[in-house]
Amino acid sequence: MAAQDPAAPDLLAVEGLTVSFATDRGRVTAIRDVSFAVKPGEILSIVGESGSGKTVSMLSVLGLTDRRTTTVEGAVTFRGRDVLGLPDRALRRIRGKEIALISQDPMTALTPVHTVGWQIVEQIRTHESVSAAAAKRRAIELLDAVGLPNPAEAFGRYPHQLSGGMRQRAVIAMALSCSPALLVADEPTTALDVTVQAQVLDLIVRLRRDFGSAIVLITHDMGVVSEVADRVIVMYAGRIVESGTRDEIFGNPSHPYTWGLIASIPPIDGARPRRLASIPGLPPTPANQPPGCGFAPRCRFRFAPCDATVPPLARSGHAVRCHIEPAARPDARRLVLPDWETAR
Amino acid sequence: MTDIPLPPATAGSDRPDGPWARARAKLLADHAAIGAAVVLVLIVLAVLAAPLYARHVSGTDPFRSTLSAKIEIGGKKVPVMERSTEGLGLGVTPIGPTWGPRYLLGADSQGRDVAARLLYGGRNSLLIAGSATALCLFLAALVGVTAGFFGGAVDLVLSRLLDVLWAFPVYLLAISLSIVLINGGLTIGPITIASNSLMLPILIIGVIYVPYVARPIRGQVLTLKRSEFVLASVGLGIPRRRILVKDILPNVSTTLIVFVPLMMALNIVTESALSFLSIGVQPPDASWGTIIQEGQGLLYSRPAVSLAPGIAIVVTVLALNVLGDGVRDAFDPRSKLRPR
Amino acid sequence: DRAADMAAHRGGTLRLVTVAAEGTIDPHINYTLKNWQIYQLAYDGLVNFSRVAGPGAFKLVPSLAEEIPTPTDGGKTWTFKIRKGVKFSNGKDLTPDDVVASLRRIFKVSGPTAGTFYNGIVGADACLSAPADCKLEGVTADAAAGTVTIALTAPDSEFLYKLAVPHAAILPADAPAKDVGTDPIPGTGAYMIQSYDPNQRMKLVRNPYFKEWSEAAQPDGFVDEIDYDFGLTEEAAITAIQNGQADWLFDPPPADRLNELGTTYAAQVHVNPLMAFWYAPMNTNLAPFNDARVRQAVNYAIDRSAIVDLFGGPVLAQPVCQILPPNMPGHEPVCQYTTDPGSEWSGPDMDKAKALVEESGTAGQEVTIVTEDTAVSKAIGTYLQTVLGDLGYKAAVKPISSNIQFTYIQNTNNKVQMSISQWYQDYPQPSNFLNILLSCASFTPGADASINISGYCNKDLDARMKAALELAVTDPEASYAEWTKIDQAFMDAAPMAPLFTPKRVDFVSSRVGNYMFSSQFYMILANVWVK
Amino acid sequence: MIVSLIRRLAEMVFVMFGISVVVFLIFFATPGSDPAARIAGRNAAPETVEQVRRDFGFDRPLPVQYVSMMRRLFVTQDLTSFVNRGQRVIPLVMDAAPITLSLVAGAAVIWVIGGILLGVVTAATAGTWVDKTLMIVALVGVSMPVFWLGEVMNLLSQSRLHDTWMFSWVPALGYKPFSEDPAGWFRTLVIPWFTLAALYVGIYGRVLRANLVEAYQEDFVRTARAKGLGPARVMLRHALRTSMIPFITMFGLDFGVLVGGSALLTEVVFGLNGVGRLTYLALLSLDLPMILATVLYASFFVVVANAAVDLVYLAVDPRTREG
Amino acid sequence: MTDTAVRPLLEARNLTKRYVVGRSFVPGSGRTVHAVENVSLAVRRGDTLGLVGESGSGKSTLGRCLTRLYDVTAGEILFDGVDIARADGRALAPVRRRMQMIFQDPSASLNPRRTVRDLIGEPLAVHGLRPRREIPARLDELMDLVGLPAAYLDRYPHEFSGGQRQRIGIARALAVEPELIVADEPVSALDVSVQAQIVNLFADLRERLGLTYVFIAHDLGVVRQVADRVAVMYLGGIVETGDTTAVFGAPAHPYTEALVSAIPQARRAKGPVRPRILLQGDLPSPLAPPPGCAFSTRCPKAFDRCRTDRPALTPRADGRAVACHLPG
Ligand SMILES: Nc1ncnc2c1ncn2[C@@H]1O[C@H](COP(=O)(O)OP(=O)(O)OP(=O)(O)O)[C@@H](O)[C@H]1O
Ligand SMILES: Nc1ncnc2c1ncn2[C@@H]1O[C@H](COP(=O)(O)OP(=O)(O)OP(=O)(O)O)[C@@H](O)[C@H]1O
Ligand SMILES: [Mg+2]
Ligand SMILES: [Mg+2]
Ligand code: NI
Repeated sequence: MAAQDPAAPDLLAVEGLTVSFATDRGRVTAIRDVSFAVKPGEILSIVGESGSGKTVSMLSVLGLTDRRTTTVEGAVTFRGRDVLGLPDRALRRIRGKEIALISQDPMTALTPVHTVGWQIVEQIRTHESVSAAAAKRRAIELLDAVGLPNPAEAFGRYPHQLSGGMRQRAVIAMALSCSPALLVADEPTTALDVTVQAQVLDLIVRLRRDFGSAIVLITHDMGVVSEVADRVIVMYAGRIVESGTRDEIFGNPSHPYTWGLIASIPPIDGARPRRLASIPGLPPTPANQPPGCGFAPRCRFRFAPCDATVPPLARSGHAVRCHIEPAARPDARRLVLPDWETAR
Repeated sequence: MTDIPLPPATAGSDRPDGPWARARAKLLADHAAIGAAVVLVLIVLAVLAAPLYARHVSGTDPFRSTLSAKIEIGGKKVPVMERSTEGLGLGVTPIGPTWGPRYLLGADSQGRDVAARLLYGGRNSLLIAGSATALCLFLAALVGVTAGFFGGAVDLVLSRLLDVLWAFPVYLLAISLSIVLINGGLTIGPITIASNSLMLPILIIGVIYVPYVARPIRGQVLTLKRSEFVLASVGLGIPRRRILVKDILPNVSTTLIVFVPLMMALNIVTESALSFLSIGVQPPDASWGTIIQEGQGLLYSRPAVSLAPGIAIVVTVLALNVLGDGVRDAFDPRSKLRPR
Repeated sequence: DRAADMAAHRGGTLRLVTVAAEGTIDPHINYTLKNWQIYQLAYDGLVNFSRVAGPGAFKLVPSLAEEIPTPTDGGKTWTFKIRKGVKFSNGKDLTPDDVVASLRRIFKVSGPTAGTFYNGIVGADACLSAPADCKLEGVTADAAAGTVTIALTAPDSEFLYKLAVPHAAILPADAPAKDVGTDPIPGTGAYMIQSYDPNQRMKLVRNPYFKEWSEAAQPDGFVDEIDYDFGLTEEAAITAIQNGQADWLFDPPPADRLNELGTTYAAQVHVNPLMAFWYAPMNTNLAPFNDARVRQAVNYAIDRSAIVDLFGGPVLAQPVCQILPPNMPGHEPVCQYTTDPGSEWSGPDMDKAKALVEESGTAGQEVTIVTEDTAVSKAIGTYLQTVLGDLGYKAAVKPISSNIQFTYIQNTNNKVQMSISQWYQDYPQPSNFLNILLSCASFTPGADASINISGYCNKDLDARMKAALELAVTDPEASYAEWTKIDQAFMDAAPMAPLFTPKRVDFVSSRVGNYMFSSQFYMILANVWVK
Repeated sequence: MIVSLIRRLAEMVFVMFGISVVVFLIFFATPGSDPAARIAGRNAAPETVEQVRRDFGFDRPLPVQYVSMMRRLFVTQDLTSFVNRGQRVIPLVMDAAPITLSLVAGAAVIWVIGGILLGVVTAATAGTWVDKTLMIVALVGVSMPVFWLGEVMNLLSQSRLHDTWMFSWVPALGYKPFSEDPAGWFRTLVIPWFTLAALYVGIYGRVLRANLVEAYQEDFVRTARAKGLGPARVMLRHALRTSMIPFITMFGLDFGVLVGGSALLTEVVFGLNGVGRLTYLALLSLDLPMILATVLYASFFVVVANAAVDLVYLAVDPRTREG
Repeated sequence: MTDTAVRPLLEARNLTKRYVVGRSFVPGSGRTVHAVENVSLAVRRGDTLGLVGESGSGKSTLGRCLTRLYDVTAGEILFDGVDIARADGRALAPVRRRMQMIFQDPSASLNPRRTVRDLIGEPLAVHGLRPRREIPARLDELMDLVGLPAAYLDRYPHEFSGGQRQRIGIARALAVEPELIVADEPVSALDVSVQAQIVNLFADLRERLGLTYVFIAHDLGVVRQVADRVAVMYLGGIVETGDTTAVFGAPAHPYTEALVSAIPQARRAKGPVRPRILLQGDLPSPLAPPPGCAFSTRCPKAFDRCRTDRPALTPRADGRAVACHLPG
């Protein structure tokens, strides 16, 4: 993994982001007070359960939420500029050019009625005034770079003519077409088979190396995170519950939810546990948040303060949103992940 | 395993209710649909009050020719049908709108009170459209479900039949059927339907749209048949008939409900079109379409006669369409049902 | 005078319009007034109706025959001397053989009147049953003498009239022995039909070989061309005539335009009486109309002036309560079904009607009135329904398509109790109304062609009609008197309710001049000019 | 390709066969329609009626009559009308077709453009008052019986407002062939076009709006926006292009049905002698040969339209191109 | 398949299932999807067979054929020694009760218009498994078995979360007291934290009720957790079967090898880091399967013979069977 300069200015800084939606059942707050920063060239991974607000947080950074129903509060600064305050036009110059998005489902992310090449050329020519032929040449290069066999032919293909993995690679090629400083990959491998997932992850890591883009990788698979991330943010019910470097998170996971996540993954080798450790219960819906710590209802370490207040989160370093005394955490962890230390 | 604490299953109310109640709640929150429903109720009440209006307000029998009657307006006796006295003295013109209780909208070419006929006509229009809708949906469900569920040869025959009817332009089919039936009436076994019975337009309109509803229903049943919950029932060894009744029909029923207002709207227009071509409701019965048709001969001199029922149709159909949108959104927001 | 007019007004194109064409162009088959009016321009019989306005229009004049012969053999043999020098529009000369072939052709093409008008010719029976090899022995030509002799099985006072209608038009001998459909057959008239497309237009141009031989029989026309356009609605046609885009409309103008025409365009409107009537046949074999009292009650109860209003007012129709129309020989104005019986209808007599119904004890029965689905027919039916309702019956109206209604109401299988119908004369003889509409021979149960719609067969009156027909051969005037009485006698039994005699409204464009109206064939097209 | 072509053809033949049988049976089930009596003419002698019956083959068994009629319609092409004796039906239909085609094609242009505009504008402004107002207007269009709208238009343009600047250009009702008088053709058809299109603009606008709104929930639109494309381009090149597919299906079917004669109400009201009116008149007069010809013509168009839709699909939806 | 002493509860012999797509009433149209080709497998009573493979490799089709939800094109299915491959509705009825299917998408497999009570109670009533008045008690028992409060019986499926719905599906399958359960990706639609709950539930039920499972999943970890034996499918055929730990520990077929190596490291407790094998390309279309070995188009070790001959599933000494031309 490429090392980053910790002193470098943040590429993207998100401060106190809170997003709520107007729905038929009233206002629903999907994410609350989310703050994080992305340094140039780093891979930041956001993990969390379905509905925990991973996608919404990144969409609001890009201004892609529906203005009519969504309220976005907080501050988003990209290269020192306040993104949320930007007029549409200026925002569009950032989208695709400086921040690119790869979305979850390669089956639906491409417009079905245009060829893959057309869609890549469209993006290039939206942001740069180059000739159609030059754009095409560049597109083919990109397709080649993401490892599509026979890129010239793939250029003229329609999305449905490509397999899932090829499509996802085409989406990645498109995202890279303007050499963005930041690549947001929203669960780029969830819809893919394991063997294909491996190919795509490999590609993403390679791209960071070749293009130097920072990457925000959204996923719910702890395995993927451990493989590629520099830093990790764990989200639960619209809030960040833990954040830190990969080593901090995997070496010293400190939030009961993170433990649960790690514990519930069936191991692929070694001894087979008789039962998997699991987190009982279900995550709350945005409309139904408990007043205190969001994880409290499922937490086996829950005690009075958990129901009363939302635990605070440190602004930097290995931050944990939990009322359990830091000193007591390893003991608690041992209850959930008995063989953690030995495993490491 | 009972130790797992369970959060409430869904947001909001503690004891949430079934799909029907959910749809109802959604519908009740739809202001446009509620407004449309109110308009429809008012229209229905108005047409139900037709005899009251005829007897007590206009004081005429809207089914009786009153060619030589005279009425008093502003103290003067005026003939309902006025013979031309100018020039060559050609033509006889019925009285125009008086905006009073008698002949509010004027008279038609038989000297009958148009306002009263409008109300009576509305009864027939709504009755025919309503019954035809019921009939159509019943037949379509029967055909669609049978074809979709039993498949095989049954499906082949029924689908081909639907194909044929589908390629037969609706109005032409309706007209052919009307002409046959109006000339001869209809005898099915012991039942004889007279040629001027309202049953005929109901039957005709009910039948012609069957392919348009049966096809989507068949498609839906085919999808349902392949759906996992039906497969699950099959796997559980549930008898076919029970699967049909318990798993398939309830799901088809919402589609049918969604079709109701839309088909109503369509049927009102179709009925009026047939009546306009004088092969729908037969005189002396009236429907909005027949009044338009009768008014056509007076369009230049007394346009109110055919404008009024036209406006009634537009308002009713508009309300039905708005309500239909609401019902569709409430039951099945993603469906793109479009009967035509 | 005509020659001066010719010099001043000859030329131009006359643009006629009508809602729809009326089928085949074959003059031996087509049985519609619309086409008969056109055939006057293109075809001739041995005799023609004379082309003049007023009562003279019913007078027969020799046309392709040099003169009207007197029959010999007690009225059974007619010998016509064929006019020389007449040419068909294809340039061929007219010969006696053409005449013989034409009369045979009536049978070969199964002309609609072959069995009713021309069945009196010797050999007609064989021709009717085997048209393909029709010999029609009764018709013989003598080329040398230039004559044609027609032998009848019995004297026929109306034979000349039958020869004057287009069904007996003289066509070239080589005219196809089948319905020609849309291919016009050459004729001898002043004009020839150049093309015919029933969905678009019929076009007539001058017959290049025409030389006027008798102004009364076949006058030379003023206009050079006649375009007859099909497909415009009446509304549209009226507007077009008002705007000068068309010259004349065959169909009656729509009711709601009448007032406008009668006031703003009075100068272009011509109203003329017709020899026709609208009536309501009542099925004398079905309850309740199998009781004469009920039929009389209906006749009493009908407010004929209300019905006249439905037709457009008193200017356009005249109430009648007898079968023979005004101007018909034998017509004596009389009305017995009115408040004060006399020569005219004055008002309905509801009391008498109700009394008759009560007497009959039929009140409460169901009656269905079958009308055409045209505005007027339906309106009359609706009105009659009210009348029958007032008389105590449960009445219903059943309008059916105009094209079917006429055959539908004739067939006894359809059990039609009452209907609305009209009858227009083929030729001006009382028998054309009374004998055709009410003779026993016209009643064929179970057939779609049974013109005696009432199904009324009175042996007595049948015999009297036969006698009157025979009398007409020798003493027409006496026979007319007898027809008057027969008319009365029928009305006593009231197998129908005569309603009114319609008048015809012709609305012509402002450029049309020399309008003339013949009661037989309506506006005389040859006399009209447009310049 | 060949297989699907054969399939189409087989389907077409089947459907047309089915329809002709239905029509045939309906006709012979109708009382009061003894064609012989009507062909023979009023007051014809029984012998004459018999003769006509024999000539026209009405005394033969129905299947024989059916076959001979079909042969005359398709093989010898000399089938003639029962009502207008001697009149060949095929040229008649061929003469009427251009009129219907003019009417429907013109209306189609209006309703396609109008429908797209309506759909795009309302989808772009979804939820605002602009959207709501336009949707109500569209619904009014959908709710108006076309014949009534036509009559009101006639009343205004031919009578009430005919002498004002608004409608003084409107010619009398009826059709003017394009080849003879292009300006007249246009002027006579403008009002019928709009009348016929009113319904479809509403329907198409609403369907398109629904599809566009749905497309806006799709991932690919989000991707397009994330690429930095402007709203117009996202709408037109991505959302609209994809949403046009159901639009085209509907268009094909509607166009086929209308050209096949379903525009008869408009034709009747505006006095256009198109196929629809021809069929209607044939039905009214129970003119079986005419009915067969027009109805088969109509079903032909419906089936052809279906096939055409499939072809257009190939053009607009690359997903259908294989297989 | 070394164990011949015990008769398998379920055995498939040369099972083949093809779909014909795009057929119309014109003969000869339509194309054949070779969804399952010539598959043989056996499940002993009390065992769990895991079925893994790429998307579209025919796992669901095979599962549905085994439970006779689909008709099979060819081959035999022996359930407790009786061939049910050709059995019709009537003959199947008793067998149906003894084996059950659980579906991937818990929402799609529950009729949204029926309450839980109705859904679970129906098979009880239809099969007359309990007298009418004992049904409510049995329903409570079933709910308890899958860890749901009995109070939820009168709710509709949409009022439950995914995990809860899957429990309802399981309770319904258990209602008929089956011996065999075919579970088609029962946890893939669930959240990570819920997935483990359901996996545990399967294990518990197996212990308590002595069930036999065919467990379909694409997550190898899950399969390893629940299955005793595993069958790896590729393009409609089985490429390798054997003991789960053995197969995952030392894959014999190149495809299995690639599959196992593709799993991210965090999923491994410890041990040597295996080099990742990155495959090229994707699963070929089942409309036109390649000649020879189905995997030959992507196999890093393929040689000429692989592209012409189809290797048969051959038993090996260690109790495994592998379909590969490479010497094992
Ligand atoms: N447009 C919207 N209107 C209302 N609620 C929304 C909307 N978009 C998202 N939400 C809600 O916001 C919450 C967070 O959604 P989000 O898509 O960010 O979750 P996620 O973490 O990306 O989940 P997944 O892993 O399933 O993609 C969810 O509860 C979702 O229901
Ligand atoms: N009803 C069907 N008709 C036609 N083809 C089908 C049908 N069902 C499945 N197939 C095809 O059969 C093949 C096997 O499908 P199947 O669903 O069994 O795969 P799977 O292994 O379960 O995949 P997944 O992991 O995506 O569920 C696929 O190519 C699929 O497209
Ligand atoms: Mg997401
Ligand atoms: Mg599957
Ligand atoms: Ni004059």
